[in-house]
Amino acid sequence: MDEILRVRDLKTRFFTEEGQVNAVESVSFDVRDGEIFGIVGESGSGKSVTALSVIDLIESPGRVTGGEVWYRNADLADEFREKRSEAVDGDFVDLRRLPKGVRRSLRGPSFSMVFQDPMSSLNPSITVGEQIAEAVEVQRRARANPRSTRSRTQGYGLGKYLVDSIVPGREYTSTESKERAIELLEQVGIPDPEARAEEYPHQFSGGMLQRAMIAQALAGEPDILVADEPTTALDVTIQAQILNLLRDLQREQDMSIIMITHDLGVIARMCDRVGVMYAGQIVERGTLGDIFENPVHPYTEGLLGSIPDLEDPSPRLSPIEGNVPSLLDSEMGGRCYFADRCPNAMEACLNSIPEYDTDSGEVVGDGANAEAVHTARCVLATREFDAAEALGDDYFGDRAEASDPETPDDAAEQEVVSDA
Amino acid sequence: MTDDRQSRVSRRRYLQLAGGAAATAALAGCSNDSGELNTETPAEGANDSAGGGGGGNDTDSSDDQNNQESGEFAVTITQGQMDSGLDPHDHRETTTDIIVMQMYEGALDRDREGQVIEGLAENYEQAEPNRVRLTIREGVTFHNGDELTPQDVAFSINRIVNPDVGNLASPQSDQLAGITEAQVVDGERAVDVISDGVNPMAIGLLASYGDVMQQSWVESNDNSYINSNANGTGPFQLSNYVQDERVEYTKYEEYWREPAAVDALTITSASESSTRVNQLVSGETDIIVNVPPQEVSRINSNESTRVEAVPSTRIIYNGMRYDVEPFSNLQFRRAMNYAVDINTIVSEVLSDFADATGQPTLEGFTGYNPNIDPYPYDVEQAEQLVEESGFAGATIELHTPVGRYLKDLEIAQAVVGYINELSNVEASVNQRDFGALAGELTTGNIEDMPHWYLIGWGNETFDASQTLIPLLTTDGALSSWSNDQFDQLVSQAGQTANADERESLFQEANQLAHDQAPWIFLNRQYSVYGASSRIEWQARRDESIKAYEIMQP
Amino acid sequence: MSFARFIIKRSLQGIFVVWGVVTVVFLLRFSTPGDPITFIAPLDASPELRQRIAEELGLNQPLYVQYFDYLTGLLTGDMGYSYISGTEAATRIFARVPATVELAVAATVVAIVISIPLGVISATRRHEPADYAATTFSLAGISTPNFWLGIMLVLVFAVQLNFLPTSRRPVGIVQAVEVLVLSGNYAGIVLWLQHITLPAITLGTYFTALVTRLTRSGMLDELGKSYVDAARAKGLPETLVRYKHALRNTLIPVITVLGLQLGTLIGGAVITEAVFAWPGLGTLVINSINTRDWPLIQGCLIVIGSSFVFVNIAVDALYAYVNPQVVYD
Amino acid sequence: MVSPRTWRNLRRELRGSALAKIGIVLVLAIILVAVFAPFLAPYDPYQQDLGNSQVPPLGFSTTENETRSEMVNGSIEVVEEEVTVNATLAHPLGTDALGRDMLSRTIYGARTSLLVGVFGTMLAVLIGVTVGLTAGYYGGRVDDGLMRMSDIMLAFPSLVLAIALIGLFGGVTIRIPDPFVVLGLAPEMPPNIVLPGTVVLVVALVNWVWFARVARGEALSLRNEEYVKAARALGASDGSIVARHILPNSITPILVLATIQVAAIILLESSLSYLGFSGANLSWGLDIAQGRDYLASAWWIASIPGVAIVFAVIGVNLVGDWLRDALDPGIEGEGGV
Repeated sequence: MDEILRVRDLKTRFFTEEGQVNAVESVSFDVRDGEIFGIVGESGSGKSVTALSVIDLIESPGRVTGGEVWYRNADLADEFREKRSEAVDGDFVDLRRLPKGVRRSLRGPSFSMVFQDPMSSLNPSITVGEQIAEAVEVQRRARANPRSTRSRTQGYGLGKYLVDSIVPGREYTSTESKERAIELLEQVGIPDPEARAEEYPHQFSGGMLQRAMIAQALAGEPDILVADEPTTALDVTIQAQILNLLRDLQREQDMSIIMITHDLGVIARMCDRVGVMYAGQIVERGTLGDIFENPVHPYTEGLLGSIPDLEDPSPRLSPIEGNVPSLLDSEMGGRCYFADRCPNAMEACLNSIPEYDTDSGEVVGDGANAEAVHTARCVLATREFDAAEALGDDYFGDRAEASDPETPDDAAEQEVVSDA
Repeated sequence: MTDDRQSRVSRRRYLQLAGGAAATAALAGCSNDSGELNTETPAEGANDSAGGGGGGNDTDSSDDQNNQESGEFAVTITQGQMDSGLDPHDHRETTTDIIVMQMYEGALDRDREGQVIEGLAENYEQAEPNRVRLTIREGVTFHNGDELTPQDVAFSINRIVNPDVGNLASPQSDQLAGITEAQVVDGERAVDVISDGVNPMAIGLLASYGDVMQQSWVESNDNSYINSNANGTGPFQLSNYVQDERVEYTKYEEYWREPAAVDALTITSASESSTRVNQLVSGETDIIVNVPPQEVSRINSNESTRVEAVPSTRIIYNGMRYDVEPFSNLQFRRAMNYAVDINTIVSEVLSDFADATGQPTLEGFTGYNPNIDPYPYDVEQAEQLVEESGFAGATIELHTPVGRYLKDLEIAQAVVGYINELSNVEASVNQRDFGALAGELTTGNIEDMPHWYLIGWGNETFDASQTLIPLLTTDGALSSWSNDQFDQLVSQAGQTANADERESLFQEANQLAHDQAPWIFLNRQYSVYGASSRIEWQARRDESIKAYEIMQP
Repeated sequence: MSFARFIIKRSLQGIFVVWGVVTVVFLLRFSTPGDPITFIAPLDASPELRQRIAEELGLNQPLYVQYFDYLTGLLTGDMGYSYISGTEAATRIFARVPATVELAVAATVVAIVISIPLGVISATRRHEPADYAATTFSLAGISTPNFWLGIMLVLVFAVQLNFLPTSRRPVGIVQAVEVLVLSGNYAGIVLWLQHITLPAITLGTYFTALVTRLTRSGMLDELGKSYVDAARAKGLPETLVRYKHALRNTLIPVITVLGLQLGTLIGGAVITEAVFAWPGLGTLVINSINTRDWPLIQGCLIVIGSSFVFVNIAVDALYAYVNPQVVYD
Repeated sequence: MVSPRTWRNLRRELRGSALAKIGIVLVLAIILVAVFAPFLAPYDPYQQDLGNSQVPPLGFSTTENETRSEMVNGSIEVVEEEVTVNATLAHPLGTDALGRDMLSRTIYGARTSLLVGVFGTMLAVLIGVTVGLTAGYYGGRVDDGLMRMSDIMLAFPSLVLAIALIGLFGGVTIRIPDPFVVLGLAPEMPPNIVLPGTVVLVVALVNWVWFARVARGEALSLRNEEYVKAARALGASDGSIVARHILPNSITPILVLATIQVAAIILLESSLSYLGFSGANLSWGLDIAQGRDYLASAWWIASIPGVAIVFAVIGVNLVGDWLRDALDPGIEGEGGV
């Protein structure tokens, strides 16, 4: 299978009043055709920001500050081969080097997204059908124009909107789009789609709404669907239905899905390959088997330890102690960010840790060993734990206390910030 | 030409357009009482203002030329307020009076200096001490074309003095005090006006009040109609009445004297003095009333406008209640007069557009005492008198209306400022709503009055009695003083038919009032007008504006 | 509950409130110290004259008789006769309504046209100079007394620059348009514009500032919600994301606040009219209070109170229209 | 009553917001100016000097034509002379039409605004919270009645209602001896602080509704809380439940609203003074009204007090924003002027 997306060294920063927050710190991963790639991590680990960065939805005060997002699209590559040779590599284009308008025009037909909370991800004051029809309309208009002019026609002006709102019979969405929207609703399993299309989001149940959300995301027949915690806000019974729906659709349409979740159960059920995120970094990635059977990073192990085992419920859940760090640039040292919570922290962990191929123990860098399947940002990928080098239990505790006299109150604040 | 000029030119044109349209309609004999703006624009006017408004390249002079060509002499007067209805017998304020007096006249009238002259009566005489005979002019017509009869004159006077006549309790009844009725003299074109007892004032009163209305017109219309329409004998007839906004008149061609020089007259209002000045300076209006001193230089420095000032019949004073401490004390009252530097107030606050007074009666009035000077400014004397009075350390509060009289609040603040300079009295100002203050002053019960208040009094009869009786006698409607000797002097004067004797009694009363200091004597207000050089006109002492007197230079 | 029933119910409540307003105003009149006669009669009027005037105006009737007379009169549109001028109060009052409506509408239009784009720009360019300028303007705007603003505008534009007239309303928009249509003469419109500009800015500034603030904070809230990300993710152009999606939800609470602020608008109109000698209800109400012309005071307060009540019902209806989540209760 | 958490929020919000800091500085400055007016004002604000009227502020010396009238042969002529009026350090903000020092008047004006703002708000809180808690706590018919009453109150624009009430009842002023003068610390200054009593009463009467609504909302939501039910089950009286459980929990939104209302009331007071309805002798609004007549010749008389109002209200509004952001009581809108 070929990659459809290669993300390299992606960096996203938020510039808040408290200081710079490194929400995504040098993240690299690939997504292949027709696979489901999972990103898993605690809340605040930067998974959602990673997804949003890929499809260029980061808003001020945040900004993608570095890295490359290579997307395989032959048409696009041809178009820019002359104009921006540096942004083209074979069939791949680096989205980060394309004009903003082009990137925007890719949303829908190339990338699409399903959000965590369907209730808040649909506009409460516009009918569900209309919202889906909008998504259809965007694609219809895009297809009607050659790509070179697409970015311009995307600028659907305020004046036009006002005219459309005032003049009867003129709307942004056409009848065809509305009909297509109803088809989509049917496709995602919503009964009586014609009637439901006229309803507002608050008239839908959570599960139905998430289906509608998926219908909307599918409107553009995207190559890559980003599903950001698509089931978190739903009842357990509904969760399975939605996941099944996603999988069925993925197979039908042969698209790739980036599945973002904090729930290893979802990962286990859905994904082909997995990246584990912690503090803005992918600390370990590999196939489902690599991660579940053979975790290297103590954080991955910790995560796995925190899922209840259905077959053996007796062992106590062992959640990882401590909190996700603030990600404030000023407080991030050049060390393994997990060291302060890591049971196996050693002196070596106080240095900045690169990504290692777990098989060879070699550093995976730009180009070098890029095809490595199972990697981890952990010294344990290269060596065994050595109790002699272990850091004392209170090593970080003291430091944290000393550097921040206002604890514990301020911890709460930092959490808020890191959620940005 | 600057931008603002152009805009004003077009504005002026527009008003002419509107006025012209109304005038056309009125001349054509159809009433135009519904619309404020006649939309059937005369062709000439439309061309005219399309040029002025659109191109903005017209100038003032061409505007004037157009005026000349069309031959119409249109004048606008802007006062502080509009009328309270057009019934000439149902109001008392000068603002309404000015609006009404263009259309209605009395049997007698006054010239600019206040002298009594003939009006609708071609002759008048004091036939007996209690009877005045008016001989009614012939050939006078009302605006509806009917002839004036002596019955109309008698009816009008009776409508004022007798609430059972003409369906009205006229607020002017007190103005014709003493007059009980008017009778048509059988077989003669004359009316006898009867008073209860000796009434040396009757002629003077009739010269100021008693507009003549047509009996049949009054009797066939209701009050609401009479208040919004007019049918007089005056030099102007009503062409358009927009309540609270403007009154428009046209010249009455059948007037018994020469028709007026002014062809079309508009009276409108602006309560802010600065607004009136702006309107005058920009040529939107021709006469404005009550120009405050600080605006005088703007008018004077403008080429096409001038200031017209004249001493008015209005006196501003501070009443002090004789029945409450510390004002019950003569020394204290006199001290207050010594404490206030009225000359500086007149020169600095009023820029000399006022005269200092020392007695209740104004210079030029019957009964004025030329030997009385205003109290001198003497702080030491004042402090000493306060000490002698035994009221050292008194705290007093001056109640004053705001915006009712020229610089009323500033005068009150200045008075209080001076009194505060005394080491042994503390004074402050209480700004009052005029209505509320007037209410307290007029309940007829001295207990309701504030202890110390600023008020103004206009007396258009040019006679001491109409000041001294209501303001200073024990039973006076607004009196806060009581002095037997004074009451006696005034009532004696009222009984006297001999003019010299009457005058000297009033002079004596004025001297007494000066010495007893029931008031802090302040200033005589000037009437200060702004006038455009388009018109020839002189201000009158009695605060009225007669458009009939306006000429084209 | 259906929309129609909702409107009927609110209207009935509104009528009840208007009745309350009428009663409160009536009671106010009779609890006020100072006999109205003293304001009607001349300063030196005799007691007999006062008595006659009282009889003429029906002021010697018992209170409840006057109250029911007034209520029944009101149902037929009769508000009595002005004490001062003897003319019909209703005629006087309704003659003033166009001027006030004109001013209020002009101010509202100014406010909406400026504030909503300003609020959106401010929110979408957060921490940029445009945002700081808009924030400063709106802070100053809600903190400036409008009479003072009016005076300063007069000082600058009329007194110093001699650019616009200081006051008055020589022509109403209806007449100006009438003349334009019938004679093609647009001098009237120009004149109207010249005279309404400063009053409309004076009255509109507070609302411009307020709505800018509300729009900005509302937009910031809305733009942070995930449906905005979702709209972007499906490729919707940014203008549609902002104006169709985010602004729509921002305006829902803004409409409610504006309805509640209608009283402020009318109060502002009163003082603006006073500053610019604008012949509307505000100047009428102030003059009537100064002269204790009770039929006019009552009439004005009732007209103002009723318009407040019914405009709020209209706002509720509009709210229900734009907000599908509203439950009619 | 104010929990440590609240303090923390306040501190954090303040740290992050320059505007909040500006607001606090402005408000503190105005409070200090108002309190220590007798020491800060160079002159007695009432002290006139007719010979020194309309002196411009520093940097604005003017030459103008001064006119006066003279009687010549029985008729009045207007005489004009050119006069240069120099700004002087003695009156840094100039003088008004009666030669009173603008700086002193502006300083003393802060007292009137602040007194009316604070006392008016306190009275409005008292009335509004009493009505609102009663309505919300008892609910049912009491609630309906009180809320209809507040609907009726709301139907009167507050300025119109205030004008009506003051115009009709007249302006009563209360004199409070100035403690500094009584103690002999500032003997030259006016001995009394004049509080426009009617205005305080009236602004409270027209503004209590907003507090009633907020207090009612709080009481409605709190009365069904478990601990309130528990207290009731234990036989606590209604009064003590309201006082001990409901009132303390309503404090935050009321405090925020009160701050915003102080700004609204300062504006309302200045409007009333401008229209001449307040009865105060010394108020920014009044000085603006008096200065309006002199716009053409002495612009500063109307301008300077207006700037003072704007700064005061901006200050209070910023503090209000700060409190709202920090305490987030979920009040919508601005309360209304």
